[in-house]
Amino acid sequence: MTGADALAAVLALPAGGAVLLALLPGYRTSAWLNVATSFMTFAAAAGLLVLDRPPAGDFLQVDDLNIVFIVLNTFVGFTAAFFSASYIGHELEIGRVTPANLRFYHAMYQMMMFGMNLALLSNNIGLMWVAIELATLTTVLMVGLYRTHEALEAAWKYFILGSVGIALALFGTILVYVAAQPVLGEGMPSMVWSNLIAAAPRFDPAMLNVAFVFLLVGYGTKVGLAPFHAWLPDAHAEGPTPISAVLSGLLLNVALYALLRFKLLMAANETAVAPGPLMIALGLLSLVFAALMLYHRRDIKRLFAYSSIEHMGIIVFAFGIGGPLANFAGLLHMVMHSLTKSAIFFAVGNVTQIKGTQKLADIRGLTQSHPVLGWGLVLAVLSIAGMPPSGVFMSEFLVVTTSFARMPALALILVLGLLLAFGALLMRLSGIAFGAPSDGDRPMHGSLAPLWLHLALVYLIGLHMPQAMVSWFQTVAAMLG
Amino acid sequence: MIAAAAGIALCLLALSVAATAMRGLTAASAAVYAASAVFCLALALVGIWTLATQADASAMTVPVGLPWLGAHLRLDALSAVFLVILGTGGVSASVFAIGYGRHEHEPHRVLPFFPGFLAAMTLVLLADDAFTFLVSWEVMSLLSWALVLTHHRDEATRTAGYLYLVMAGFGTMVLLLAFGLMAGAEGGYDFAAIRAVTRSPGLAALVLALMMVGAGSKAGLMPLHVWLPVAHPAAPSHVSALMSGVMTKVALYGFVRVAFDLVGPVPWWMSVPMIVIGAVTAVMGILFANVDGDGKRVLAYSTIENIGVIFAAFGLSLAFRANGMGPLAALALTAGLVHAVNHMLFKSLLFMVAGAVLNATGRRDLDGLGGLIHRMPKTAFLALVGATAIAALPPLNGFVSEWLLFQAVLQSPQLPQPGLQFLVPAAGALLALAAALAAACFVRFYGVIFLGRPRSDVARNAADSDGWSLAAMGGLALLCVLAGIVPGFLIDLVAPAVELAVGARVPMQAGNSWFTVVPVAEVRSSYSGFLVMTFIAISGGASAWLVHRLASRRLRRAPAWDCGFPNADPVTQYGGGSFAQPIRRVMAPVLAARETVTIPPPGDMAAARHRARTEDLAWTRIYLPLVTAVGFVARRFNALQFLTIRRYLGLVFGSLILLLTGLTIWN
Amino acid sequence: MHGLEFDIAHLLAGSLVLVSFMMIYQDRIYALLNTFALQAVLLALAVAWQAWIQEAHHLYASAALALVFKGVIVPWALHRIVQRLGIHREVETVAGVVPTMLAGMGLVALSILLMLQLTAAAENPLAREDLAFALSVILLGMLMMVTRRNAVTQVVGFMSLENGLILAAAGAQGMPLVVEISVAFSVLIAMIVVGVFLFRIRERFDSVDLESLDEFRGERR
Amino acid sequence: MELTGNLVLQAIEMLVVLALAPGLTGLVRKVKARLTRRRGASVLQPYRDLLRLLRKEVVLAENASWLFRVSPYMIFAATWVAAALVPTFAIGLHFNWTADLIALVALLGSARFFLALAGMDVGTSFGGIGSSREMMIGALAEPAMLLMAFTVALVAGSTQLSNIVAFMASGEVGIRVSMGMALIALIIVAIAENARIPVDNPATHLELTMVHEAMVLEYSGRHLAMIEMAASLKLLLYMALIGCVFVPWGIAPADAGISGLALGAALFVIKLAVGGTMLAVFETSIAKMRVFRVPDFLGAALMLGLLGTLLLFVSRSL
Repeated sequence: MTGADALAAVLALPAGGAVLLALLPGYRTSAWLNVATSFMTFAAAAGLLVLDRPPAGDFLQVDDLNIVFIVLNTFVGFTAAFFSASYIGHELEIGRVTPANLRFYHAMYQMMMFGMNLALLSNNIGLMWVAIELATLTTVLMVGLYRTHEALEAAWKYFILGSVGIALALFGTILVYVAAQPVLGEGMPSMVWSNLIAAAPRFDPAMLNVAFVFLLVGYGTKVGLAPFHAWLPDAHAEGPTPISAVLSGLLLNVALYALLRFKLLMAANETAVAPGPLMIALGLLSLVFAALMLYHRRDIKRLFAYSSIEHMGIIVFAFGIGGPLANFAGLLHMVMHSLTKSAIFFAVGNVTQIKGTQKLADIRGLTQSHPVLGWGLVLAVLSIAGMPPSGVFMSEFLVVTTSFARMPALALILVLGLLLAFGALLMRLSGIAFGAPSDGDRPMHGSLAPLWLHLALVYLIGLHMPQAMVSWFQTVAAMLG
Repeated sequence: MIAAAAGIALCLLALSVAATAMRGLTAASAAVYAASAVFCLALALVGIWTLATQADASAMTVPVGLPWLGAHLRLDALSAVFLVILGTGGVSASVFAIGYGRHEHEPHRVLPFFPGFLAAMTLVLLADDAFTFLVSWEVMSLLSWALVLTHHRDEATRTAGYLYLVMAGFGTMVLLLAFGLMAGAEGGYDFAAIRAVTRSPGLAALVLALMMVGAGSKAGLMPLHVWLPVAHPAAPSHVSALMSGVMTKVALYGFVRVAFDLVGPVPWWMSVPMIVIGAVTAVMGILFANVDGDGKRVLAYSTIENIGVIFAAFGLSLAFRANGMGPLAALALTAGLVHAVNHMLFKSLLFMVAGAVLNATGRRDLDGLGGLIHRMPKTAFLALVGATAIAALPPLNGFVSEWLLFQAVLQSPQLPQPGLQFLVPAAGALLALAAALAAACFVRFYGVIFLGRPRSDVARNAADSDGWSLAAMGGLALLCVLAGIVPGFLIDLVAPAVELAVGARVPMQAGNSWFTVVPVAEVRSSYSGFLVMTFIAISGGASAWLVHRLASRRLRRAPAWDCGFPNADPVTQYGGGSFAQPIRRVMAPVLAARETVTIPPPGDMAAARHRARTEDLAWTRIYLPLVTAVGFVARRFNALQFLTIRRYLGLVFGSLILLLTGLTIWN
Repeated sequence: MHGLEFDIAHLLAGSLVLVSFMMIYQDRIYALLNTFALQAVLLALAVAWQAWIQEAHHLYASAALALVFKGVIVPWALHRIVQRLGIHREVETVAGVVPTMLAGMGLVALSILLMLQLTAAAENPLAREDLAFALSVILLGMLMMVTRRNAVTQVVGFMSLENGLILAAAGAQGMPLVVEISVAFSVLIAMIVVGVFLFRIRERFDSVDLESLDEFRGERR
Repeated sequence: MELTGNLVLQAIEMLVVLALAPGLTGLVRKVKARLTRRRGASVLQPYRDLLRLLRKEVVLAENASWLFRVSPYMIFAATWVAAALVPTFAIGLHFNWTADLIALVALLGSARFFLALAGMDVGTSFGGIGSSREMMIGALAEPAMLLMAFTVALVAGSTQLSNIVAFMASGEVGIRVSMGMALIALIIVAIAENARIPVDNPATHLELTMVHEAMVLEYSGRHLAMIEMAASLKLLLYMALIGCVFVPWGIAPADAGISGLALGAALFVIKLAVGGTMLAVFETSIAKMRVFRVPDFLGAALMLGLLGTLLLFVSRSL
């Protein structure tokens, strides 16, 4: 097996899986087929790590930057599928979904994975745009899966805002092409990443500036940066929980990846406006805003959705600051956030099934009634709140210390936001996890293995990062400038 | 030696894991605590050995933590002093818990965290780079938070835990800033690298100010103390003992490490806020202790007082050091460090006493107790030792460190800055006030709990503590006495750390006759706890013997006299609230004390009511407004969750236009 | 490039902006739909003209798509929806027509200013002018979305925005994937239209006004 | 040999203060009585009282604990050791360096601590009143006393009483404002600490105004004798302290012979007599104040003490 095969497999497996799942009746088989497909995709992606990388083509490429994303993406895709397989049956039993819905759900799951993998592997700004649109549209359909008022409304909101975001991102993409076209000539070469990056210094900076604004707003909507975030909390709260995990853990990253790519492009052109300050401003705004929004949440999934906005803010801030340490921290934070936040949603899925509600006020004393789940949730929330020895702490440590030495005022805002978020999350946590448990629990169906697997990774990386991962991150951090 | 210390920390961590696995085993509790005790003993011995042999600092690097840095660990004299504090406090708390822990309803909420908490504190002391330090620091907070939440069904405990963790998070953030400032943008997180950088005085002062906030919030400096009196008491008592006796010291260690070792020369004026905050903290802390009605909270407030005292000593030391007066700086620092050791001894003892009382009666409120000296005579005796020690009365140990501190204060005329010359005696007056108030506080604490008549049935039927608990308390009481009568050993023990921090030390005390302490020169001052003890024992014993021998030894029991109208109802005794009345009245402005008397109209047979309330001004004037402000802003922002899609689109559109306009102008 | 070719392209792009203004001016839904159809036809012409002058034959497909789908099918479908659902025939505005028009002027000024600053593109004035007009159409479409309450109007606004995108894409010399993009957008629009319709059918909302669709917003239950 | 001599001297001094203390109390009472045109009891009456009390049986409240029985001896011992530390008629005693001025203040604090505890032991309302007020007064008096000690120590460069006295006696000091303030502070503290009018009335048994007497209400027999003795010792201690620091003349220096010691002793007795008389005059000429006025009174002492310390720097830096 060569790298090219692995690359093809990463894309073909989910695509094929989607078709197969759309045809297969019976949710049990499809659930496990979904897991199997996701696992094989992950295996193929992991193969990309060790195998020789195929050369970059007009459409696809594998480089240091996107391999971080693709491995993470397929891994969380796999664990989420695993969780989903143990979880979704109960949703059928209590009548929230129909078998037909489930068939659709599994097919869409692979479709979404295909979209995201394609977006990450694409070497072409046009293809990337198409792939992200595909991923967005499929998740819209997943969010509306339960067909309740709330779910449909959330899906609609997501759809409308997402569509506008897509449109703006497309305009930005067109502008990048227009900027590249005089240099690289007409046609496909002007849309290929590897060409663009190489030729970026000769592009018209003014054109790039305008393009970046549109891309920032367009893909920023997808990342969930405030004030473009409105779709995010509702989409997370009303969709099936495995999808919330995937949304927070993966889709946001994919959009972030797109943003990073364009940031690279901007940074390569010296006369263009520096993307850093814009990203810092949006990052801080998202962080502080989301932190404040955490306080009045009554719905557990919406709570953690806002926390995702907050963390996206931190990551964007870190990349905006730039420099080897901050970029390293941004990458690390992104990986840690994906793992932790999806772990949280795995736990939350179980919690909502046990308690039969998503209302925070009705969830109490989890460490008492369900110690393994409860303490898992406690660990996950502490990790997302930036407590050591999780990897999140390491990245926050790096971001805060380096930024304070360089931009004290900004670091103070950062710290303020972090503290606000910390206070809100912990307030909720002490209500959910401690106290006398509420009565009338239903049995737990969802698997806890993905939760603890993610937690183990997060804490292990916090304690000791494998050397391979370090050098890999350092390369990418250097690449990001 | 560092390998030994790190190894012990690792063992403690492993013990935590093992404790998690032992859930449900009946013997788990005793086994875990016994093992903790052994490990802590080893830690204390490592510390003592390092100090006694004046061994060179030893260091090691473990490949965990920041990947390109690793976890640097180092054991030097300064760490060793605090290691001794940690070890001693840990041994006693663990031994106490062997007995005390039997009464825990949910041991699985304590056992997995207890050894880990000790390990985290050890690692804070051993850390030699910013990352390891902060990770250990935060893990320490985290595990103690879990321990605070042991009795989580209680709403008040949950609130306490929340407040605690938020304040801990705040402190860590500020520490992050401080270390960020020291490490610089390039990220020289290694302590050696931090030490090597020369900083401008302003920068050093800023670092120190941040450290004061960061470490001070953990130690309980005003006005960052608000969590302490709620969190420390909420934990099981042996944990309270560790938190108050040891964890606050670990926080102070963080400060000392930075202020005296890492940050380099500090301008003299930074000592001003330290001394002021320390002295004010001392007075305010003990004032609150004097009026609070909950036994464990009284102890927690008293911790705040003692931290203030220690901190003021550190400030004084810094002032001397900034003026190049090494020996005097050494005196002040010695006073601070010795007081830290002493405070660990008696505060742990008293928290254990409170725990024993809690176990025996199930109550913490002063007004539900009383007369326990009859039911728990052994505990009562040990408690008396603790109370006398903490009240800074000779010949016990609390006095020694206060005395040393006053000696340092008396050297203030040598300071060249007039500001300090004025400030230090004034601060000395505040510290004296705090010491005197501490005596009042512990008369109240001891008198209401142990003396008089029982105020409730549980107090009437209490039984004395078990052997393990008594052994732990007895050991601490013995150490209190020993440290009081032969303080020279303690002073010599901390001397290497002092030398490391300020480059000078107080004279060697070991050779002095009659165990006398001579901090500067004999002509200036000296004190021999041993002789005072001997004299008191001889004169008291001799007079008692003579009186019994030569005069009368007859004794008759009779009802209490009470000026002729004794009341059988124990409620008529002075309780916690009434005992506090004089001080509450006198200090009404700072305590925001209010008394309301409701007298029913004539003819109404209802009882008149008297209510006295005090409030923490830091809480009502700083924290509550802050909480309100955050709540207000959050509520305002919360409206953004409920907009229509059109408005959300409007937001996107508006931002886009804003960015484009900005770009047009920029171009 | 010949002067005439340029002028015609310029004229067509400019008339798209003009039609955008006309759309903002409309206060009747049917008239709005008709105006939108007009814009779609103009877009088709513009794209076809670009196909001709760039000799990019795949653009004819985009032009045809615009003509058939957006010029005929969607306006017709929206007509039906308005009829079937008994939606108010009037356009409900947030800020009134005149202020919206003024804001629109500002937006056009902004986009022209922005695009005129593009120095290096001066060798290709068509691209520059084209982009300025396209950006104006996009911004005006968005303006319409945020200043009109009615769902149908908003859909129209979105489609107008998308017209601007297609215009820009077609104007970019030799840009690949334009057809694919226009197809993708058509799918998107179809979904939106169907969504509007579906919500009505399934959930019996009293109107397709987005404000009432927001009844279940967030946590307000 | 020298050690033995020193020990003997030390023992003699301790016995002397013990012997003189009740006499001082008797003197004050006598003078007060005369001033109010009563004949009053003999100066020796306190000795008789003590002997009588010592011989009587102890009537112990039913729920009194061991602490109640031990406290009198603790209080007595602590006060006696403290009194012994004050140079009365000689300095340079062997054990003078055992404790300094600060320790002396703290030793008195120990005595007060145990007295207050004893007051709470029986569990009566009066005991509590006395203890709580005593601790409040002590809480203010002690810092004032320490500040006084600071002033003196700063002037003399030592907290060691022997050294202070030697320095004061040498006449290098001259007259200083600071010392005057310290003196006033010390007198105020002494009045408060010894439960004299206007802070407390040693003769009253009017329940609500008493402080010291309320604490010892339950004591009888030998226990009461020890406490009375301690009270007398404390009064003597303060007199001696004022005497040795502010009127140090005549105190036998370290190397004095027998004659010097005798002179010192004689002068000491005279100082006590003068002091006792002045106290009595002061007490008769003033009314007792309300309990909650006491803090103001002591606050004045605290301020004076602080001012004394600060003025020291001013005069020094000028």
